[in-house]
Amino acid sequence: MTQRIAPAGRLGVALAVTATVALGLSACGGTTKNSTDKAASSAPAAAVGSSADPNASTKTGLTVAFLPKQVNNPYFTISDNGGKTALTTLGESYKEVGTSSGTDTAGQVSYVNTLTQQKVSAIAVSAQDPAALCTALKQAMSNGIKVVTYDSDTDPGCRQLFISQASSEALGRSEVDLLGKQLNYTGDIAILSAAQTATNQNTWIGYMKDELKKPQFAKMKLVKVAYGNDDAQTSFQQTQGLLQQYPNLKGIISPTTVGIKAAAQYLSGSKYKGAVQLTGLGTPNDMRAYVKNGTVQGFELWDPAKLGSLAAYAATALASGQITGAQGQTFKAGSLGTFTVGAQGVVVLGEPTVFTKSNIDQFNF
Amino acid sequence: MTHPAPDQVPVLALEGVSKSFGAVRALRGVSLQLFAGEAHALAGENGAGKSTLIKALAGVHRPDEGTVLLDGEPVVFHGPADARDAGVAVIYQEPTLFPDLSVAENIFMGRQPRRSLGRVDHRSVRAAAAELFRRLGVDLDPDQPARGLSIADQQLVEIAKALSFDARVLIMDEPTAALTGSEVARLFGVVRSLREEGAAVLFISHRLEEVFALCQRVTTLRDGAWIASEPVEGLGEDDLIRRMVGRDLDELYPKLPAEVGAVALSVRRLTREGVFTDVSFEVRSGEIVGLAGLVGAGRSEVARAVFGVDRWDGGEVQVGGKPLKPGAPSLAMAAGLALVPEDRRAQGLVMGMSIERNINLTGLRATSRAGVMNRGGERSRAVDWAVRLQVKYARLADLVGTLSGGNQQKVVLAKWLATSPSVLIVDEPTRGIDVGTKAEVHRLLSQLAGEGVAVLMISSDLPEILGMADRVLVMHEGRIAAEIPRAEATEQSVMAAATGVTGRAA
Amino acid sequence: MTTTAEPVRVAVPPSGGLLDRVLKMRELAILAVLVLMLAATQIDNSAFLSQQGIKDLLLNATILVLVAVGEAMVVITRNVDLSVGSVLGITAFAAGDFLQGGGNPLLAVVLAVALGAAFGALNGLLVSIGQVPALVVTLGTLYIIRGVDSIWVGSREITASVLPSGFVDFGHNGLSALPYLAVLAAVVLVAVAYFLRNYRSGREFYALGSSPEAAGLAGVPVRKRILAAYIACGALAGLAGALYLARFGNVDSGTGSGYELTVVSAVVVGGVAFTGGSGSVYGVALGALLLTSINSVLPSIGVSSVWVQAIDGILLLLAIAVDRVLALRVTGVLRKRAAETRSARHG
Amino acid sequence: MADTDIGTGTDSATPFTARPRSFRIGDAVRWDTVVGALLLVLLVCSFSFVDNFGNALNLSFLIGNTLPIALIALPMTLLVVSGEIDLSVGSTAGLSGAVMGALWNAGYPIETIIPICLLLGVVCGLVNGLLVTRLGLPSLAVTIGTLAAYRGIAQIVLGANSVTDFPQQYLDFGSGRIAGTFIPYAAIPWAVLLLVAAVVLHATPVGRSLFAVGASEEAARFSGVRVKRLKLSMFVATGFISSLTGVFWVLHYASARYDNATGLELSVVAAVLLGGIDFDGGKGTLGGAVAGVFLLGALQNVMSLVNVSAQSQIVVTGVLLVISVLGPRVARQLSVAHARRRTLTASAPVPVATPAGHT
Repeated sequence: MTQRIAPAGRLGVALAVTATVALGLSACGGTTKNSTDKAASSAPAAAVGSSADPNASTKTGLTVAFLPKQVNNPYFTISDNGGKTALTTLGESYKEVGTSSGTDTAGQVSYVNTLTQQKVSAIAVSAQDPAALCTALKQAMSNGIKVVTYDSDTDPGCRQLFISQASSEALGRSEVDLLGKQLNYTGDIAILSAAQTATNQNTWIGYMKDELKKPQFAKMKLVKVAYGNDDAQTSFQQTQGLLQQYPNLKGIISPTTVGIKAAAQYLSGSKYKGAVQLTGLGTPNDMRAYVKNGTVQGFELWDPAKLGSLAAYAATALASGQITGAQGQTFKAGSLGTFTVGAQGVVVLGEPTVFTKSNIDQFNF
Repeated sequence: MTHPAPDQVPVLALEGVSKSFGAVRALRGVSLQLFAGEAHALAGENGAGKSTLIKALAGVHRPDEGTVLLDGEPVVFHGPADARDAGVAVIYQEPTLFPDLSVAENIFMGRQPRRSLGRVDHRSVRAAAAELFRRLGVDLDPDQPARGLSIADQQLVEIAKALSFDARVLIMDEPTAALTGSEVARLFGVVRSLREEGAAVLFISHRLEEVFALCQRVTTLRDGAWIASEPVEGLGEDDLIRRMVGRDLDELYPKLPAEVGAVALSVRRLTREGVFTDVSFEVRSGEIVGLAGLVGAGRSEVARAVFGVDRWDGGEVQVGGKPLKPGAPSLAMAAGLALVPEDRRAQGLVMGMSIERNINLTGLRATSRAGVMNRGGERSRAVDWAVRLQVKYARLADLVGTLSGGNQQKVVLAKWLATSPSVLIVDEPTRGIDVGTKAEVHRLLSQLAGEGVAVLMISSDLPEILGMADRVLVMHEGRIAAEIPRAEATEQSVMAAATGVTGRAA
Repeated sequence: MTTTAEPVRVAVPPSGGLLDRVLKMRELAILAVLVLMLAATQIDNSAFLSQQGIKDLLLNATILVLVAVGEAMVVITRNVDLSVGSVLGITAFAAGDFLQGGGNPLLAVVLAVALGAAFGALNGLLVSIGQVPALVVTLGTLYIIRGVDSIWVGSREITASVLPSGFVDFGHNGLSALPYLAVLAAVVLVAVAYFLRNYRSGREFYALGSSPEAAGLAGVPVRKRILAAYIACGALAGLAGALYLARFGNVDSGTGSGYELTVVSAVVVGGVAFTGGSGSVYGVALGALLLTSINSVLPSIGVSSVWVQAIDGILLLLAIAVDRVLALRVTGVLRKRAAETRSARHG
Repeated sequence: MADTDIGTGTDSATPFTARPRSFRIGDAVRWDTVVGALLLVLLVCSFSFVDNFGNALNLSFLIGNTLPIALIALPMTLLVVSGEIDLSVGSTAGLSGAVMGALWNAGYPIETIIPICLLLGVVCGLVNGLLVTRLGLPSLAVTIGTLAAYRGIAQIVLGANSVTDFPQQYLDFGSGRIAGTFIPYAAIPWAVLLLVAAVVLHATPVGRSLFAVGASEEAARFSGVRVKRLKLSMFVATGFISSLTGVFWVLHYASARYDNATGLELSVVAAVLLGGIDFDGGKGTLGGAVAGVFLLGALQNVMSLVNVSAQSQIVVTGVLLVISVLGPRVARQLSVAHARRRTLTASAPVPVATPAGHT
């Protein structure tokens, strides 16, 4: 009586067969990237239903939920608190939820779903990924929830308004100009970015590269783009690597508050302090010690609190039907003044402020 | 060689000690006295309660009833460490050492001599270990790691450990099973010198000639009960056997003659480097071939290789005339081979599974239709074979671990006989089971041979080999040393071949 | 008192400390790979081994060495502690919070170590009392401590500006190429190695990992030793937390997350096997140095940091494969030698 | 007829008695029914007290978010029952997602890409399986190594970009629901796989052999079970399902990134252990594992709905994990001590302080 166990032989064979059959099937043509590459839905989703009525009264008792890229991140805490103060002045209720890691798209999607469940009036979200939230955000909008993105945008079709801190172009180009002045336009420079997949970082870097093509930057060469993944230790070691790989590096641009802080900490503790210029986007409180000890001459940022409150005003205006997100519409944002909706539903906060030794003490965020 | 005066206080003693594990009553009201300077033998069949008694003395088990007396005073050992601190040293047959640490550290672990600031004095640890080995007359390097030591050397390390804390009681559980002639002589030398220094020795061995050569007093146990304690002098070997076994031999080894058929299993020049070399033998259907030899002679390794658990480097195995591919137990089973392994608890049974599932582990495909197992078929197969082998169990779904040793062995046999093999290899079939079940197993083996099954029986129990085997093969250090037909097979002739001292007196 | 049995004298080849020789070989192998890598990088980029370069290499390794040495003590007893990353994070913030409130730096370090030891005791109690697989319990405490850390810290953050400058300078200054932190880590490393080599309880860690049953038989207090190993591991993770604060000057609620896998890799690459009872903390320190140097070598030879994680993983697989082959060969040699001596003895 | 097998010197050298395990089988079943009951209680309470938990939309979100863990929990249960573990499942999923994105950018048709990704999963499983079975390396150390290696390769393959423009009908399958019900489309293949896994584990020779190998590998080998081949195929199945989960992840979140499914392995291990699968192998049921997965999933969904912060959710998961493992063992120790005390009442009632042999 033979007793042969072919335990998982059959399982293994089954798997291989399904794979090869599917492979064969696909030989006869299939949906490829170019066969389906109709324009990604670029038009901003118009607010459902009612046309804009600019002078409709602002409703009260709305709930606006802030969903930052990462909870516990000081930059977002300041901006969301800005939104909170704006909402309380308008008599709305404020709520903040979010993931503890900056690259947990699955977590951010589940939060959007939860907010849709809780039927909040509007969501202000800083997206970790341009497309990952789309299905969830569209679901929210189809349930009548207004969606505003701030700080980091999604595909235009997945939201009604994008509150841009400053035009990406202005940011990208101004950081290069700032560094150029500090190096009087000569020497190799490098960029220390955040996560490789961070959309706003990549757009700014694009404009930086374009700016460097201009004649006055002829003698300034971008030698490397390094990624610190918005983690202090990795950014630290990346800065080290940059300086070791390019001993005669003259300047570093770090368009992320985490990156610039780590680079400054490294430079101030090494022999490169003062020899290598550092600029980029940073908060005054973080950078005050390094501006004072001469590691950093100047850097720029917008006021995150203002960004948060503008997002709050925009969301309330949408929820009260004053605007629908179409180009040209205007809405009042309390003390910030009135703002008009630009192309593709983008509302720009304004020019970034440059912080130097002289004015850094006037700011506290 | 002084005999202990009757009023002398025993160093270590047990008084009316009983111990049971669940339903199994291992010891029933046993008393035993160990006197300084005296070697005391503990005789008894497998499963008579010897090991439980040792563990009671060594503080591993707490007796359910009765007391342990140290120098006449009742004492409670909370663990092996208490017993060791009281001067009791135990040498198990397969010692438990620290494989990753050096031999010297094994000896002094937990008691290393220290120098200033409480630091371990490695130099004196090494020196003391070397001195102990010199005293034992052996050349072991103190820095040698314990991993890879032969069983004989491992035992030497345990004995050195006993010497190192000047043990007042030395308990040795079948120490000579793996030793060659000269190693046994050396061991006895050490025991004698320890006795002269006043240590009490408790010696357990199956080899009665060793009991008579070394010990002054012997206590016999049977089925967990105390039978007798008497001086060795004036005691005949047969009286001792009768006390141990309680019935005469042939009732224990009911071997019926069976007509021998064609060759069922043939092994040609089987070799596995460093383990066994050039092993050739045949087993015919209806024949019981005994495979004798010392522990570590390579018998189990040959069985594992033939059955396919281990690969072999050279040679050929044929079952029923067809060659067998190496290294695949499932192919061997398909060819009609079955192996009841040496270690029942680790190899023979899955302790965490029920009786029913253990029996069916060899017939998973047989009891399933279209790949899916059917409960009914599985249950009936298990019940059928459990009843046929008279396994005493409450419910088939009970864990096999709850059964007694004898019943567990029957479950292993049931598991393999259910595959109706043409060749059955049994490795130490009756180790650690009670006398009653032992006789049943022997009757079963003899009955199987009668039905034409070829049986290869590996055993270290000489009476079992002599009682059951039609032909006796003896292995010594990985080679077949002798082939002795049943008529000429005696304890002397087999032991001579087993210890490689062919011709010369052991 | 001589034994009556005549001693059998057979010249057995002096095997010397075979055990130690194997261990030394293992450590030398890591050292060789490390030196080779650093030399190749230096050839490619001369600024690599500059004074600043060496200082940075040592600074990067100090934190990992401390945590890996603590972890090694636990792995030697055949257990594991996955919660070290969370412990590092919470103790770093605790020290920072204390300093922010004007506490003196030395007390802050002591506080971090004590807090770490407390979490270590929690792990030790859970593992030794419940006799529960250490991986699962410490996976649980990893989550618990990380959760408590984020609830307590919230979005607060310790920045360099709030720390006393002396503390932050201590974080990156040193005597020429030798940073203070590295000296401190070296002192701790030598102390632990000395304890494991020369103290009874240290040897009992190895005994416990090599064979728990034999340890019980030899009277080793199993539960006490496991508890001690976890307390030491927690304390060292706490110390590493304080040094992290000094070195990076920036701690938030995410500090240390995911660090445990790097620590376990350093321990395994360093030659301490999961089966327990073997390996040395010096090997682990070299393993940690090797892993962190890769993070510095790659950027400086222009390889993008994308490759770092893949190389770490492959290095770990190589280390355990080499260990396994080495172990098999050593056991073979030992068995062959035992067989020779035996047959030689009574041929 | 006394027999002293248990703990005899001749059998196993260790004098420690084998832990009396008479109620282990009962104990394991008991634990996973406890988890099943907990899940039912949680669902009933949430339906009634937690507003907008019960509607179709939220339930589909719950199932959608828990599906990746539920998918990988199936092969992981079989693997843990056989006494092994695979921590590289999250990275395998990430790698298959990254390869899917890279090939899509290179213009390959999606019908070719998906089988290639599944084949890639099989290869990842093979690497783990061969290292564990042929070289005899511990599966924990191997899969920590491949966790880093596969994630690193994913980073190399896809690097900076995230691919989002997959064909709409696939995206709909990934995230859509069967009209009118709360069942996501993707739940159907999962249900099929659950059925297959349940039958394999509990009703086929393969499953019975897995339990035997987990409980005592040597005894299984001596009974003719091909242990190496069995474990290898379990690793391959885990790799295959992980890559399938990677494909589902990309379609569900409409974005292929190298860091997809980071940390998924820890959630799967937590859920499987919570479901009563014994970490040392040989015990546990698939029903328990699935109950564990959905208990964790439902708990996280409910906690977010009642605005419990993400951080405290982490604490709850950690506490549950420790209880799921400590609970049965401590309970057993109490009953063993109790049983021993009962048998000892005859003689001096002295508590036995046997040194704790560390299993």
